[in-house]
Amino acid sequence: MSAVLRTENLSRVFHHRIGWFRTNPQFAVKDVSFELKAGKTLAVMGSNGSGKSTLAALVGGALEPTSGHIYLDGSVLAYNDMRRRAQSIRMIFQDAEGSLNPNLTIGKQLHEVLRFNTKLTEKQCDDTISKTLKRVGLLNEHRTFYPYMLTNGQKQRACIARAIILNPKVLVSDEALATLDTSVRAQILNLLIDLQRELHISYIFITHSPEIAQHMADEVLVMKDGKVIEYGETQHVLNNPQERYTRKLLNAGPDLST
Amino acid sequence: MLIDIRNLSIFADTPQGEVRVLDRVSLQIAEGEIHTLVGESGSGKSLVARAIMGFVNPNWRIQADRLWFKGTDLLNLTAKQRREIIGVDIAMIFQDAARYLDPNTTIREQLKEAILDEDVKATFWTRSKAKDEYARNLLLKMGVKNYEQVLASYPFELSDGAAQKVMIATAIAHRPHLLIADEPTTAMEPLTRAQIYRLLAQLHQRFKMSILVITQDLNTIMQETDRITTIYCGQIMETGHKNTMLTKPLHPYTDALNYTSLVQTENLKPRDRLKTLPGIEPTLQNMPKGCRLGPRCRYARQNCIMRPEITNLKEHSYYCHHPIREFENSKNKGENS
Amino acid sequence: MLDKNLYYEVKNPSPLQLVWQDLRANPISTATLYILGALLIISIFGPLLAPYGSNEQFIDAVSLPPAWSDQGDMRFLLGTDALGRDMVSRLMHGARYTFGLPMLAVIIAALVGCSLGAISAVNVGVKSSTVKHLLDVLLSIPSLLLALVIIAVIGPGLSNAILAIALVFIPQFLHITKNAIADEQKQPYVLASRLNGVDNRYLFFSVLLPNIIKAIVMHLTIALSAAILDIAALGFLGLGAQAPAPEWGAMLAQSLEVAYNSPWVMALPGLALFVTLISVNILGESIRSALDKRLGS
Amino acid sequence: MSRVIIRQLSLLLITLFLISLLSFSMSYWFPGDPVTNASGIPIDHPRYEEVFEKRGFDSNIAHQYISYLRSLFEGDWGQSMQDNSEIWDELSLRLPATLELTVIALAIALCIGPPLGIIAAKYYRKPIDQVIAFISLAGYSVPVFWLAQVTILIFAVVLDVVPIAGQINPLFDVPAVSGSILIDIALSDIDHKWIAFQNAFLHIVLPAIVLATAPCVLLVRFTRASAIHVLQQKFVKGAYARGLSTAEVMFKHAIPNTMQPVTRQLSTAFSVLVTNVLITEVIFSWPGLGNWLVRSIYERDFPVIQHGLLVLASIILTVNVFANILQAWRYPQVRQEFYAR
Amino acid sequence: NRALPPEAEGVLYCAEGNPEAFNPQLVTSGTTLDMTSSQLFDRLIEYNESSREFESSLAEHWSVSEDNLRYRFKLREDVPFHSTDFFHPTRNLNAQDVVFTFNRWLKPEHPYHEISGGQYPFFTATRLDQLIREVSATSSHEVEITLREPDSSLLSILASSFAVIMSAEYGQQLLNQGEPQQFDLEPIGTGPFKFSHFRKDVALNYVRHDEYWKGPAASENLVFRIAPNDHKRMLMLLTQDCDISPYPPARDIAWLDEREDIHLQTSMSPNTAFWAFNTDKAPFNDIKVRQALAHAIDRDALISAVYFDHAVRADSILPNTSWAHSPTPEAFRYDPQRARELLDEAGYGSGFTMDVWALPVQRAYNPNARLMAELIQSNLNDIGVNVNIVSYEWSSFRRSLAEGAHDSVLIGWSADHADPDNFFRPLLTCAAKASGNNRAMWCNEIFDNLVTNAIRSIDRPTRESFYHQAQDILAQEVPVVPLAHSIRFQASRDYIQGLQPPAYGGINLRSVSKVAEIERGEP
Ligand SMILES: Nc1ncnc2c1ncn2[C@@H]1O[C@H](COP(=O)(O)OP(=O)(O)OP(=O)(O)O)[C@@H](O)[C@H]1O
Ligand SMILES: Nc1ncnc2c1ncn2[C@@H]1O[C@H](COP(=O)(O)OP(=O)(O)OP(=O)(O)O)[C@@H](O)[C@H]1O
Ligand SMILES: [Mg+2]
Ligand SMILES: [Mg+2]
Repeated sequence: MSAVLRTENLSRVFHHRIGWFRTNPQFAVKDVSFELKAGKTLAVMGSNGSGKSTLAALVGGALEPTSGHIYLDGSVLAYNDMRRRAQSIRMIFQDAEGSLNPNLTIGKQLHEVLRFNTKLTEKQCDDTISKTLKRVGLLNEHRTFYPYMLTNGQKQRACIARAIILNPKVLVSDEALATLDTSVRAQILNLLIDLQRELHISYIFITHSPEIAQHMADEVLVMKDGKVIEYGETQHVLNNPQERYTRKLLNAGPDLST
Repeated sequence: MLIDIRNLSIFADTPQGEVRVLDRVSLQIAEGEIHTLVGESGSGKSLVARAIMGFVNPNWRIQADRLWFKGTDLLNLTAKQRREIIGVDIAMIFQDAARYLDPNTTIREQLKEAILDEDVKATFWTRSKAKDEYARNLLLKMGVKNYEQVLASYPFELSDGAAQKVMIATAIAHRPHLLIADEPTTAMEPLTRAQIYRLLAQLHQRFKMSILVITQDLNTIMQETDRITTIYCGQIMETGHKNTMLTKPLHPYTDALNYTSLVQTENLKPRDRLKTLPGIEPTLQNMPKGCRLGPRCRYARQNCIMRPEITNLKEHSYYCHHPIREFENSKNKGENS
Repeated sequence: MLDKNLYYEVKNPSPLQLVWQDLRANPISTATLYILGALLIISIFGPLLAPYGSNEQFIDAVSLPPAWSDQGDMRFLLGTDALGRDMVSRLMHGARYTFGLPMLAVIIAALVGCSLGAISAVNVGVKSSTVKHLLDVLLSIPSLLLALVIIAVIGPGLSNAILAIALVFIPQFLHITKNAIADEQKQPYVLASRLNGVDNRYLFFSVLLPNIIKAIVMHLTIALSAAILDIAALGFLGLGAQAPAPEWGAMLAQSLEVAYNSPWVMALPGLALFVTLISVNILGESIRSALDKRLGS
Repeated sequence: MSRVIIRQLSLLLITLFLISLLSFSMSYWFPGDPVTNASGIPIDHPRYEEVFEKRGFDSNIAHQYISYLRSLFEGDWGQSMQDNSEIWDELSLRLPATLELTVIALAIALCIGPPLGIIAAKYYRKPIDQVIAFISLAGYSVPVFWLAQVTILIFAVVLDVVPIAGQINPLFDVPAVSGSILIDIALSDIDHKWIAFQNAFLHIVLPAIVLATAPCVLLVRFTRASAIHVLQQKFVKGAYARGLSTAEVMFKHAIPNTMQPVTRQLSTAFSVLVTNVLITEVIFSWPGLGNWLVRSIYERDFPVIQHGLLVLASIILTVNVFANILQAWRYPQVRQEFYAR
Repeated sequence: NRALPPEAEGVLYCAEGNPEAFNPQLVTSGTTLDMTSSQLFDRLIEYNESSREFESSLAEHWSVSEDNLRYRFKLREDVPFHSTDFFHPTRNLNAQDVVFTFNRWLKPEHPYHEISGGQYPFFTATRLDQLIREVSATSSHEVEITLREPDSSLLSILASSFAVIMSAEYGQQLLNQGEPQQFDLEPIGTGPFKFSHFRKDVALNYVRHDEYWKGPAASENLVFRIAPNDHKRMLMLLTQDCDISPYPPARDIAWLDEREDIHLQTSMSPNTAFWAFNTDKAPFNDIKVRQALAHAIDRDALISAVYFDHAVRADSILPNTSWAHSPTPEAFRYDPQRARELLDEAGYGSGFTMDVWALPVQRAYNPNARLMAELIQSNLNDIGVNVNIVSYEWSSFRRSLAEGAHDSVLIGWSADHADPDNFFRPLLTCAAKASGNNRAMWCNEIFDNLVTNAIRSIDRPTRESFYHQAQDILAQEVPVVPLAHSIRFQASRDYIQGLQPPAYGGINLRSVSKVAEIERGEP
């Protein structure tokens, strides 16, 4: 099976102003290459500021890479090819609340996706929306709800609905689960697992939690200062990490014995 | 008992009328123990802490059989008396420490404010210097090596971890008997998170300080805690020693907390579906009658619309009409719901 | 489906509808709404509603006190001024100058300013922070002073004053809109919409606009209050409306010389101005708190 | 900090440059001859040719601007078209008078506004807060010219406690040296300085209070909003948790933090003050810049308008920048923000 | 709470505007005359209103030659000039000073002739500059004025407030110092008060001239406060910010009169308020239009609304107190019907739009021109004429008027001296048009001849008949519509004593002082 998504030496530089005219270029992501096969999951780990979010934004299309390419199904995906990207790569943000437009109903926000990326009739749109809502565990009524009327979990589901409504190939989630309660998180994880089974979606999971990586990912990519320092099979990376940094990351959790 | 709370209820003013945010909460913390209060967001954990600290919104009504700290009823104290106790015996640290520090005052000044005159033996004119010294020592104890730099900085110049350490330093400046840590590490990086808990554990050992840890996620403090109390929607569900709570919980909610967290679930294969509590938590205005877990509980029956009375076992108590029997408990583990 | 939608629509108010509901639920802000509504009607239809013309003089009824006092005359409810002109009629005609025209000026300024702001924000993107800061600083010059500059150039007079006010507020709205859009564009949901591949039109009208309404509405009330005050101040200084136009500020200025003899001639335009301004300000305040409550600050 | 100051001052320079450009171009916008508009020398005046050349009107526009700046710095501000008095001389007497009134009013506003705002916030939603909030809203809605008249009627005419016009009873033989009456009294060699001070004080009270009203209520509103926000902040709770008393929390933490946005608003309050000083001076016959400017606009005395506005705008901008510097100096967080810019 | 230290005791006089200069020769406004002429200076002779005779002043006595062409004045020898910081006189007044003063406006080669603008409107308007051939010193204290032709108004003019005598020595000192322009800014005279300092828009301070030849003034200090607004002046009088206030607002006269602590003084000072049309401009160059406008306004209504009946209707430009007065009421009768007809005849049946300039200050002859303008506006509206009211600050207002920028103006005239000629030649002759004082821009040879003949004749009946004819021409041509002769008021606090009722141009404040203690019954 060939890769759905492949990145090649993806880099992104930010310029920090330090004077009136001088800037200090900083690589937030440097030469990151990876491959993602259909229906597989890649977890990206790393400490704060290691460039995880930037990588997610690059893949998701929110940022333009300074250099490097993204290949979708083997062909290059241009940064401003919104149409193709929208249909194949979707993002879920950490801040479910903020990523929903407070002034539009959930239904309208889902409709927006369909309107600009498909040629469905109103009726078909309607059906698709109902179906998608049901799939993520929301009711059809929720389409007339405004975001402020939903709980955190429901908002995250609405976000997932928006992400999957176009049957994308890749779903990028930037710490989308970090702020959720455990029980809600479990529900969402179940939902994601189900979706992957049914729709054969590939995931890119940005996460701090080794448990989630362990549970969800086929492969793990560890970043430090924008660079990939470890990349491989989940079991392999988690069970015998090569780098001290990775070990520290993994052990940081509940272990208080030292 | 250091803290003895019996049937604490808090009623909040909302546009829809008065609602009972905390419903007859009872909580006991013994001297020198680390007690963990676990529950999901909005379950009222912070409110319990605030009730002890006396930070409850003045428009809210508090009702309790007792709210004792070392035998004095905190509810009957004047604001001033209460502040004296809080200033000396109880201290609290918060989740996003940097926000609990005044952004426009240096760490040095804020830390020195927390140090009482009694803590340093000095005359009036040497006091400031002595407090300086004391503050430096405190930070050293917290494992802050570049203390001078930290003391001179403002809160927003500190990293999360450093801010939290400063927060803890101010909290333990005068060796309180009780330290309340309200979600001290959520949304913190795992590396820093570990450091903070390690620090708390050290403090406990060194000063025999009692600590009430409030968290959403049991796993984080599993190693150090002595006893665990679970709370759901303002009702206490179960209290017990950590081992019992982890391995043989009697209350369905404690059980659910265990199996939804990925760590504790043994024989869970990657990509397995997780067992979850069905449904979503009710809103404040639409709390179910009786046991608030009722609508989401697998074992719920008719009588769950009555609030269960407390059942006290040895070192263990729970509020449930239909506790999980031990065999069922082990049998269900790892299965999908 | 449509019916069902409609049904739910009724049940689920949008955040902006909620703001409106909050506003209506508050008796004080409702009262100000009615007052301002009445003022608006008077501004538009004042000349039809007023019992007499604004400059109609009753030589037999000079400086009459309001009708309820001993020397009052029922024909002139609020009395007459030193020229025997009916105060009620003058106030009603004056509403157009002191409330209607500033409102028009502000609305025009808002339309122009917001459009320009939107165009510059969407097309040029966020300009360099120095330029933005510079604008900030220049905008800190009070509106009356700027209006004075313009009047100094084009000369005193009501129409010039209105023009000056409108011109002065355009950059403010431009700035507000531009900043609001710049802020808004940092919001994740805007990013989300962009990633949905929506076009610019949709992005602007359906995503950005409803969310910057808050900033604009809030500034509208502030600007309206300032504009009314400025017009009245210009009228008072003799640089705006010229006598005998019944502009309240100009009326006030003229009434000073009779303040000691016929205090009502001075009190009434002042009171009218006060009621108008406080209504606008209270409404602004209520809108602000309702918006803060519903949309967050 | 020095970087903030340098940055702010350079910003000030740029804005002053813009303002001077605006002021310079005004002579072209005004109807009539630009040379006359800038210098006040009418076309048929014998000195016209000389001024024409001095101001670079025989050369290109850039040269004209430079000549304009040079005249500004040389103190050659032209003369009033109305009475041919030197603008610079007149201004140097009038500006101090205006500043005197402004500073006193600002001081009053600062002494009353923020404390009231903080009290209101402390008793948020209690009756005392509602009273303060209403008064401040009402005060915000009273046009200053009306307020001035009403207070004159009450305090001067009916109660007869204060005079109504000017800086001092002119029978005191105080020569106008600086223009600011209090300074002038101090500088003068009259025998009864103390009585003169009292007299000057009586003259300035009413205009200063009237003038202070608008910025004062503005500050009440700003402070109240800011204090309500601050008192809800977590660090206040944090300070209580450290065992501080209410007074300590208020004075050490809540109030300083409340004042942070308020210092930034100081410049807003000041510009309101400047707006109102125009009107107040007219009503109280205060021999200041505002009075002069308003009359000049009325009489289309362009050189005066041009330079008067230049001075007022420059003062506002300078105060603005100094408020920023003050804020950056006191508040590290703000400093940080300024660095980031 | 308003106690003053003893050295600051003095009299506060609220003036209506800034003085244009400290030299009455240069000005026309009554405000400036009030503030300068009688306080700082003296004239050769004075006019006594009660006896209607000329009296000696600086000139002890005078004589006229047979041919009425040479006037000889013998000066006093004991008249000292002011001694101030900026000038210390070394000698008393002598004939050189008189020659110096007269030659300033008479001789273009005089070193001071061009200083301060070189305009001497009063002397130009009265044609004195044409009339006088020469002024010469015949001895150290005797001057002779030689006329080109006889003129019956010369003594009146010399007695007027404009004909003050200044110091030749001071003039020379300033010339030596190279700053002659100071002459009109820091004045030196022989009058009862000395210039101390002046701040524009604030106050003009005088101190007593202790060596004044008539004996020192009653008050040590005299301060003119500048308060252009009449309402403000009235309030200042109430709050004791003023002790004396000229021209209290007519609408307030009634109740001011009732107040115990305010004294009102009145005089029928000869003045006329009139409405002048700019006859240089269309359509006002058409007699019919002017007549129409004259018939369109209801002057009785104006008088009651603006003057609160403290005035009489004017039926001639010449006040009714003058011996040459000849009323022509028919010409200015209120008759809108007739007005419309006349407009129709003139071809303006559909109306037109015009400016009415309203003088921005209160004058004796018109306390509120704006208000009057508004009333006229509504009157004219009835005959289809639209009116814009124009008004700005006094000095620029006058400047523009002199340039003839107006359509019509509401203004007036207060007599400078006792002769009826003062209402004709300065106001309506071609010469006055040239000097910028003819608000109607009207120039009529027959009229000019009549007034010239009148001034050349010495006997009263002849003059009277010339003046009657002149008034008939005015009634026919209507360059101006006379509106009212007002009663002049002057208000003062009750503790002020020695104040004379207001008189012909220029008030004398020499004998005014404050009473230390004032007995006042409980109100
Ligand atoms: N918009 C931006 N402008 C400038 N620098 C940026 C920007 N976004 C990110 N950076 C920088 O890029 C680096 C990587 O940031 P990124 O947010 O990708 O880290 P992260 O791994 O997601 O961290 P966290 O775990 O805190 O979310 C950081 O040093 C950050 O300062
Ligand atoms: N200021 C407030 N106004 C209204 N309701 C409040 C307020 N503060 C807390 N509550 C309600 O009280 C309940 C308990 O809140 P509390 O903060 O104790 O929860 P928590 O368990 O600490 O949650 P979290 O994990 O999110 O901190 C919540 O349901 C919340 O909605
Ligand atoms: Mg990130
Ligand atoms: Mg909490």
